[in-house]
Amino acid sequence: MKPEVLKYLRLDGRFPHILCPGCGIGTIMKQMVFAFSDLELANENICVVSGIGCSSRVPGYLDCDTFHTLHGRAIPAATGVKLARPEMAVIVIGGDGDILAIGLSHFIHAARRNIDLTCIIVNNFNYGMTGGQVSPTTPQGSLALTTPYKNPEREFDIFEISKAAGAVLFARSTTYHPMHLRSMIKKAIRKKGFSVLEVISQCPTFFGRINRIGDGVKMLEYFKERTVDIRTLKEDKFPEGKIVIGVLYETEAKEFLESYKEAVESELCGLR
Amino acid sequence: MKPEVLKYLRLDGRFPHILCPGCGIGTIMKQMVFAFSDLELANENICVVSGIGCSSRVPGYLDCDTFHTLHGRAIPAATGVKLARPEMAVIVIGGDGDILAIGLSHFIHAARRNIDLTCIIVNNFNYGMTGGQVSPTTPQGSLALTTPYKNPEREFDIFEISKAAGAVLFARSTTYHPMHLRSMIKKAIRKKGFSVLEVISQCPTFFGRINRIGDGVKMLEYFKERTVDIRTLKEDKFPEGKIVIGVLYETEAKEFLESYKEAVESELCGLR
Amino acid sequence: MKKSFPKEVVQNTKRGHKIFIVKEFCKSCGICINFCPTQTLGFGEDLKVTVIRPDSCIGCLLCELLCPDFAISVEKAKKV
Amino acid sequence: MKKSFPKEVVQNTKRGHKIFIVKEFCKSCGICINFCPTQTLGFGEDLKVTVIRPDSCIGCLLCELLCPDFAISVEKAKKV
Amino acid sequence: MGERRLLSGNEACAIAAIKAGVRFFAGYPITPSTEIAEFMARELPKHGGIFLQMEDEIAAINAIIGARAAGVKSLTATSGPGFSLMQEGIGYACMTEIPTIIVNVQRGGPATGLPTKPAQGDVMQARWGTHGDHPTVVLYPETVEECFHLTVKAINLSEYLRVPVILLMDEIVGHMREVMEVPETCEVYSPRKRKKPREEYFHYGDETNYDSEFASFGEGYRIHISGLTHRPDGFPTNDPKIIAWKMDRLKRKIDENGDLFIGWDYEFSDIGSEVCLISYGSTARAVREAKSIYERERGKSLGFLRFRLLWPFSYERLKALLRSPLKVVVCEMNQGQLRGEVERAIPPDIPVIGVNKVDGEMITPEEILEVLW
Amino acid sequence: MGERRLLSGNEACAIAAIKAGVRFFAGYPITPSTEIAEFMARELPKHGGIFLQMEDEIAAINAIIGARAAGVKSLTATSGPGFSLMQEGIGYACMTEIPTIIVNVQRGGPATGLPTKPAQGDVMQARWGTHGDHPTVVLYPETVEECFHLTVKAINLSEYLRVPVILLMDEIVGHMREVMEVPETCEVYSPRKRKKPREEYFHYGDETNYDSEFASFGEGYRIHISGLTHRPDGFPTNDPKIIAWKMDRLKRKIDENGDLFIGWDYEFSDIGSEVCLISYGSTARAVREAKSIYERERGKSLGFLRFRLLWPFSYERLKALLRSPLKVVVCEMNQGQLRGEVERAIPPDIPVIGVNKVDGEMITPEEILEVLW
Amino acid sequence: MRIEVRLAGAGGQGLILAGIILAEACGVYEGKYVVQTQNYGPEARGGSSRSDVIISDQKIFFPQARKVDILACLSQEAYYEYADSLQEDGIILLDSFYVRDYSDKGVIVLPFSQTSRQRFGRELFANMILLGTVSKIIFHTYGFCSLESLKKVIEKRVSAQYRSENRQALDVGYEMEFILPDRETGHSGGR
Amino acid sequence: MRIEVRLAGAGGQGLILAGIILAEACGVYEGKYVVQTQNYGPEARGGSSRSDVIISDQKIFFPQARKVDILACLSQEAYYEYADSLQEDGIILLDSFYVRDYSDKGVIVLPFSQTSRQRFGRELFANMILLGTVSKIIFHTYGFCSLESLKKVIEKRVSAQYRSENRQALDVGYEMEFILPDRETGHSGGR
Ligand SMILES: Cc1ncc(C[n+]2csc(CCOP(=O)(O)OP(=O)(O)O)c2C)c(N)n1
Ligand SMILES: Cc1ncc(C[n+]2csc(CCOP(=O)(O)OP(=O)(O)O)c2C)c(N)n1
Ligand code: SF4
Ligand code: SF4
Ligand code: SF4
Ligand code: SF4
Ligand code: SF4
Ligand code: SF4
Ligand SMILES: [Mg+2]
Ligand SMILES: [Mg+2]
Repeated sequence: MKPEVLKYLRLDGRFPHILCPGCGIGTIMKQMVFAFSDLELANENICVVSGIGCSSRVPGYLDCDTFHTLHGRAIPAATGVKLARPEMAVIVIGGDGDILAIGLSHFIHAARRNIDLTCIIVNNFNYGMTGGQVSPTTPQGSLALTTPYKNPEREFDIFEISKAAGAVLFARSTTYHPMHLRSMIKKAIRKKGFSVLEVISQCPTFFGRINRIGDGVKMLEYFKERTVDIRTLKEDKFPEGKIVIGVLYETEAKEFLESYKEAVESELCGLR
Repeated sequence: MKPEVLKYLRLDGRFPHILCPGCGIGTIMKQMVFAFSDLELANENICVVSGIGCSSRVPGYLDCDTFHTLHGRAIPAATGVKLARPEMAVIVIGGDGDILAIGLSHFIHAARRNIDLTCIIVNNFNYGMTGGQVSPTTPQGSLALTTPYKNPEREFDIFEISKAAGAVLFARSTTYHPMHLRSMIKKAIRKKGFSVLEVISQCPTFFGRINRIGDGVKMLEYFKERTVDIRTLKEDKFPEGKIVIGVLYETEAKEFLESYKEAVESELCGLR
Repeated sequence: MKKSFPKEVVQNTKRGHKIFIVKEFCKSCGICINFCPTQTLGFGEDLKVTVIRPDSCIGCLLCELLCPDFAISVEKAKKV
Repeated sequence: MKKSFPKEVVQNTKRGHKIFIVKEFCKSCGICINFCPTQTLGFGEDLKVTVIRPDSCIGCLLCELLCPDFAISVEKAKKV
Repeated sequence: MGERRLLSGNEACAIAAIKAGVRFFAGYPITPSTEIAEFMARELPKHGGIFLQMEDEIAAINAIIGARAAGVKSLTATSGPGFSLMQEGIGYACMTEIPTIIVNVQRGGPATGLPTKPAQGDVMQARWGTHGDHPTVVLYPETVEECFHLTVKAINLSEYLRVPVILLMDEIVGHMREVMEVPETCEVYSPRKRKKPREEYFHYGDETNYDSEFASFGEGYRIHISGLTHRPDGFPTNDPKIIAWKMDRLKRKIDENGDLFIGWDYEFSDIGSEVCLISYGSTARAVREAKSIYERERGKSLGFLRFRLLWPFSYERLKALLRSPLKVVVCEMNQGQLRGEVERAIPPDIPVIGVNKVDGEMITPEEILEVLW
Repeated sequence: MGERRLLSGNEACAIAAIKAGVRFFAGYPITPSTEIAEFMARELPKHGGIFLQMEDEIAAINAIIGARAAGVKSLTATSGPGFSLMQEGIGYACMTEIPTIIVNVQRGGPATGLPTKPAQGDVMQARWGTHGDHPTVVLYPETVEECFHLTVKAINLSEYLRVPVILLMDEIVGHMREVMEVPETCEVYSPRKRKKPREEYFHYGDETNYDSEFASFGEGYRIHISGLTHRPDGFPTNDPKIIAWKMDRLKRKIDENGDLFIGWDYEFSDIGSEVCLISYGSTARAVREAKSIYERERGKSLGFLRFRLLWPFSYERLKALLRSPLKVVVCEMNQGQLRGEVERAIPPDIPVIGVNKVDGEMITPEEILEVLW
Repeated sequence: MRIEVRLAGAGGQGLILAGIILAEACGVYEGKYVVQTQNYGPEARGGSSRSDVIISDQKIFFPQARKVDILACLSQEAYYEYADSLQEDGIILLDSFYVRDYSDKGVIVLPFSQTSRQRFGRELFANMILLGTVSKIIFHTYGFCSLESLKKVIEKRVSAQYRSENRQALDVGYEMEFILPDRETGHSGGR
Repeated sequence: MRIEVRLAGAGGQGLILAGIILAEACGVYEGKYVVQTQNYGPEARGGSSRSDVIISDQKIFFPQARKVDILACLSQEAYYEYADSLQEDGIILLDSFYVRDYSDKGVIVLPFSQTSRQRFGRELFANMILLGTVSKIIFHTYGFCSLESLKKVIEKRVSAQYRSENRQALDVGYEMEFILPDRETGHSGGR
């Protein structure tokens, strides 16, 4: 691999990473470093923040400032980092459990405040780290270790939630579409304000096995079959049962720090 | 007042209630008991659950089972109650801070699960109980004790969030529209599944005073001027800067317990 | 629990509507007074609500509906 | 921090594309093998990935892009 | 006669809970407790119960509080990070006197720490983790069989005293598998006296004993439950006398019911020996091994004392039991948490030393013997 | 010379924080601490700092941890319920050695309890509230002026030891207003040694002392901070030796830096008297009043000892100081939390009694005198 | 010299602010030791509230008033709750409108709220009128706590928009006429 | 009689299940005291994992193996990590495919994973093949731990779909031929 890319990896004996054979998280990690390289980000200027989970192990392999916080708390921690160091690109990566279950409130409020973060949600449809329990994105009717009678709960539409919360960009990609994934990561990082990227990823060890989809290869094929690129969609509505990839939503809104500074300045100047 | 209504109040010396002069929460409480009466609910069959805040003081005045839980935790506590006593009408009432700040994640997940609760959010645009701090619904640019330079954060659209989360009904009313409010409360209680009612309410002591809107009277006039009934709307889009009241959204979805029982039964029968 | 609603001051109005006021509950917020379409209500000496124009009440119930404190209610005259 | 990427096994292919494999990183998931459009790759004796048909590689990079373990990469032949 | 089964401590705990009447479980997965949730997810529906994986541990503790307030016995299970998050809710259960069971299968801490490694670092937190003065009952099993029996005990104590009861376990106890005979049924506490009629009922009214049934939501009592400091009828108060009454009531639950704990709070043997080894949980198994090696090799006996009940701590009884000349060795997988309490309990002329280990491994018999040679 | 101002304890704390370099506050309103947040919301922007009201206390503690990890001194303020919610985050700060300041202006507990009433019920929680063994530093002021000075001290200790420091206050201390001279500037700790270059830098490398600057995000050190038990370079490990090293490191921070606390950890007078009254926080003011009444009326002196530092508790020094014949009276607005530690510290022949009150009112001088007559 | 002043009434009557102004005037501008404390009901408001100010030449230990020298009550409940806290020869100031039921030992009844309504159209300034009266009593009895000091504090503490009305209210209070109760018979009256 | 068995390898090789089956067979069906424990890496997976089973006639105190009698390693890392835990005259079973580097004292090298691949098309059953072999050793040395007991457990623990393959794998393992190492020279070999 090219040094321009390798320079973003911690190569002092941390690899091979701890993720399972065929797990999609490694693919996401790889496209993150390619995106860093394409964007020519200085290592010193990146801070990658995560909570707890398999997906949250990514920062440990990246050669920049990295912050492995508590389960669910990556976003408030990243908010602190961003406000302390506005010049850094602060990127949050975490699982569907980490960000959408225990961390959901933080996710939504950071979006509402429009904190200038890039939030990558690794959606593998279950809790990988703890062994395949149900998550907010486990499709209704799927199996998980804590839904042995099939999940009776409806799964989240991360897109709808993100949009309603006030994210300025929502994009989706999958681990089967690495080049697309890379371009979505770049888009999300470049976007000022709270941007969300959902990456559909395979957890062959649990979700794939428990639901008899199969190993990494089978799961990628499964993604491949179900994916539709938004640019090829004719209608306004998203087709049922498909994974629509691309930028599903984008808007402009003032980022928090800017709003904060403006508010303070306009009042404080008035006082003086 | 009529005994059919009074029977839902705890009249053993708890009144006058502790709410401030002109506060809208009392009006909501009153319409709740009228709604109970109209629906002919048995006192024994109602459980009203709240968190902490001025709005969360309502249960203490109602003559039924009442549950004043922790700040933000009314919804999980109510979930426990509902699953233990499915035959009871379980009604959550709480403030914008209680339900949408500290309790947001519970709110959204209960909606996603479609727990059969009625959730009344008293939106007074600030934290009343603690003295007028900013809340997730404080309009951007408004004053609060913790946003002395005007709120730089965008406020929530509770409707969008509720809908994205999976609520089966979203309605809005105001304390200026008591009869409308009553009918919305009834609608929300009758609806099977997770239904949300946002009630715009005045906090003259803090939000009204800090933002120089004025006392209870002035605030009600303010609501009156800005309200539009959804039934009178011609277009699809909601007008900017208006309070749109009525049922903004309704859909059908299987309530949690039903889905749970179905899932379990279909699998367990298969096993036997 | 023993139920007892505090003593209400009853005021009959010209059109036969009865207005009940619970002084101990009234917090003098002025809402009923302000939104009564007929200016029937006002503050008394004690700064609590009172009926000042018994002639005009039309029994619209607005005062009862808007009072946040369960301090005023109206019994409409029976139609004969 | 000393940077060092583990030794890579280099395999030249007929069309001039170079395939680099880091055996220690390969977890034998089979993804590269399965999605290689030209069946260039396969498992070796050690159950790790290896080039089995050096003739066919078209340098499409798919294997590199899809490998979750940084175990395979491809240097495309320079166009002359 | 029950069935002989190979079970892990986590499984035994879950089975016991169902046998003791638990019909609601709300939880959030966390190593090394997750098997309890997974077991409940499978088994509860077969008994008409409900399993719910919540969005976090805070939701879990509040949901079980809600379910029990509405009359259904409930339990949750977690580990350190989740236990920390549950503290506010545990305090709420204390204040409102709602019986609840919290199983904490400890891992190495603080923070995320060592998710898969054994530790006993939450002993003091289990006593003092929530804000404000509050009663605490904490049990700690050593074997798989005891996981079963102490779970039943925890549930019964919780119902009788109307307090949350914490079952502390450690990764070893939770994951270790042993064969046990699972009893068909177990003794389940049910209150002796019936509730008063609604007119005479006070939710916190029973002053002199705790064997009276209290009302739950849905029974027509129209009760009010609040986390604000309250009067006997449940409604909030600022009256210093009533506040003092309430706080005292919470304290007396434990102080006045000491005999509930006697007889099983700890076990001991050979206490007249020169040295007494004190321990609890899986560490006691290393101590037993050390004792048997020592006695075999040295031909002298070694005192052994193991706690099943950590809180309320048996200060008085320990003081009466341990008399000089004696040397006490407290073995625990933390930096000396229970040793502090032992020191407080016994006369200062009895030297107390600790065998402490916090490296993610069990204390071995050899490490204990080392301080004895 | 500073300006004389009438300030509440909460305000004095906030002013001190800004003077000591705090530039980030994330919090969540809660009585009786809210004035700190409100003050920060107004004042921080004037000093280029940022105030953020978060969605809850969990977000607040994690945000200040994040900001400090990125180099900006940070503080949050809360009360019991919020303090309980912050426990997991506090443990994270302990584990990752990120300096943070948590102000807990206590209210009556447990649960929602008595939001507007004074209490001192979180003393033990401040020590043991999070899971796992962990270091703790807890300060407790008595006057408005001391709210200022102990806030500065808390920040400096936190920076030096790389630990979260808890400033306990109570409703009285927080809301009471007194006149104090606000110094223009205050002594702010800044590390003596410069950081090593990146190649040689270990984030948890400095073994023998704590006066070396550590790196923050954004300084080019590419550090890794994790709540998993880690190696000196910050990366997780399961190696028992390294785990033991890390846990020991956390413990030694406190054990080996005892002299940091000497001289101000407590104050005392007339310690040779028959009786010694021990107290802290606002209760000490009642004790002082009682002492002056007693001495006036009885013509004999009364010993007085007041803690500014609750944790680490000065067991050894207290033991050396308090010698029989003596009677000790510990006055506190809880059910006897610090009394337990005092008893543990001093010889058992010194009788210790408690004046305890948990009814939402301050202990009065008369109530103290009552036990002395 | 040690004076304990207790200002009591309903939440929202501004008595906490009045206590603060009194404390700051005496503490910052007249060099006394002062401690101000308050007590209020559930969370931030409601119920009866009190604001205590202790003023002394010496360091003040116990911060709450225990033997009140001057007790002012702007509500009936406050009177019921705090009348007992007055020391033997203390002075009680009562609002003529809100406090109707009292035993008249040492009582000065003055129309604080009514005057505010009359002079300023609303009750908002009753607290400052009261404070003017309190300052007069202190000044006359102990020789400190001048109107000037109070006004200096108003300059700092009150937002510009209300300053002049607050100053006026202080003056109005200061000018209210009444007779200090005869410490023997304990009776007095204001008008 | 007390036997300590340690099954070690990589996460995902099914050794925990193998340990459980061994423990249940001996504990429930052959009346022994048993304790089974395990040790794994970060959270639920990854790294090397081990499953210890102690089988005894007497109550077992310390639950982890300390002087392993039978050590089976299905990965090189596991061998490196646990080889030392073997007691003097203990037996080591190694997978011929995954473990290449070992010192050959007391070592039996057998093709567990390769046989699984050959016989069943995947490695999934290597754990049961190994268990068959372990049971044979125990049976021959101590006279208990029959294949029947193991198969009874499989009936209970393994989902219907995999039962027959698991049973077959046990048989295959049981039938593998090897020579128990000569306790003096310590050398042996399998094929
Ligand atoms: C407070 C707390 N609760 C629970 C856990 C246990 N835990 C660790 S990771 C995880 C969920 C992982 O799922 P997800 O976020 O989807 O990440 P994945 O492993 O699937 O990538 C849980 C529940 C924890 N570490 N902390
Ligand atoms: C854990 C916790 N944090 C903070 C508080 C303090 N608190 C009480 S009520 C409240 C917010 C009230 O606002 P809202 O929910 O909007 O209700 P309102 O009073 O406006 O009706 C807060 C922050 C608390 N009681 N518990
Ligand atoms: S458990 Fe699932 S998500 Fe986690 S590393 Fe393995 S395959 Fe990936
Ligand atoms: S503070 Fe506001 S919300 Fe609370 S009772 Fe008063 S007016 Fe109502
Ligand atoms: S019923 Fe209508 S008209 Fe009569 S007093 Fe009330 S508001 Fe006025
Ligand atoms: S609305 Fe109610 S409380 Fe307000 S003035 Fe009228 S009667 Fe009184
Ligand atoms: S570059 Fe393309 S063709 Fe060549 S080996 Fe990789 S996937 Fe196959
Ligand atoms: S995709 Fe990577 S890890 Fe998987 S087999 Fe190919 S080289 Fe090995
Ligand atoms: Mg996941
Ligand atoms: Mg509100």
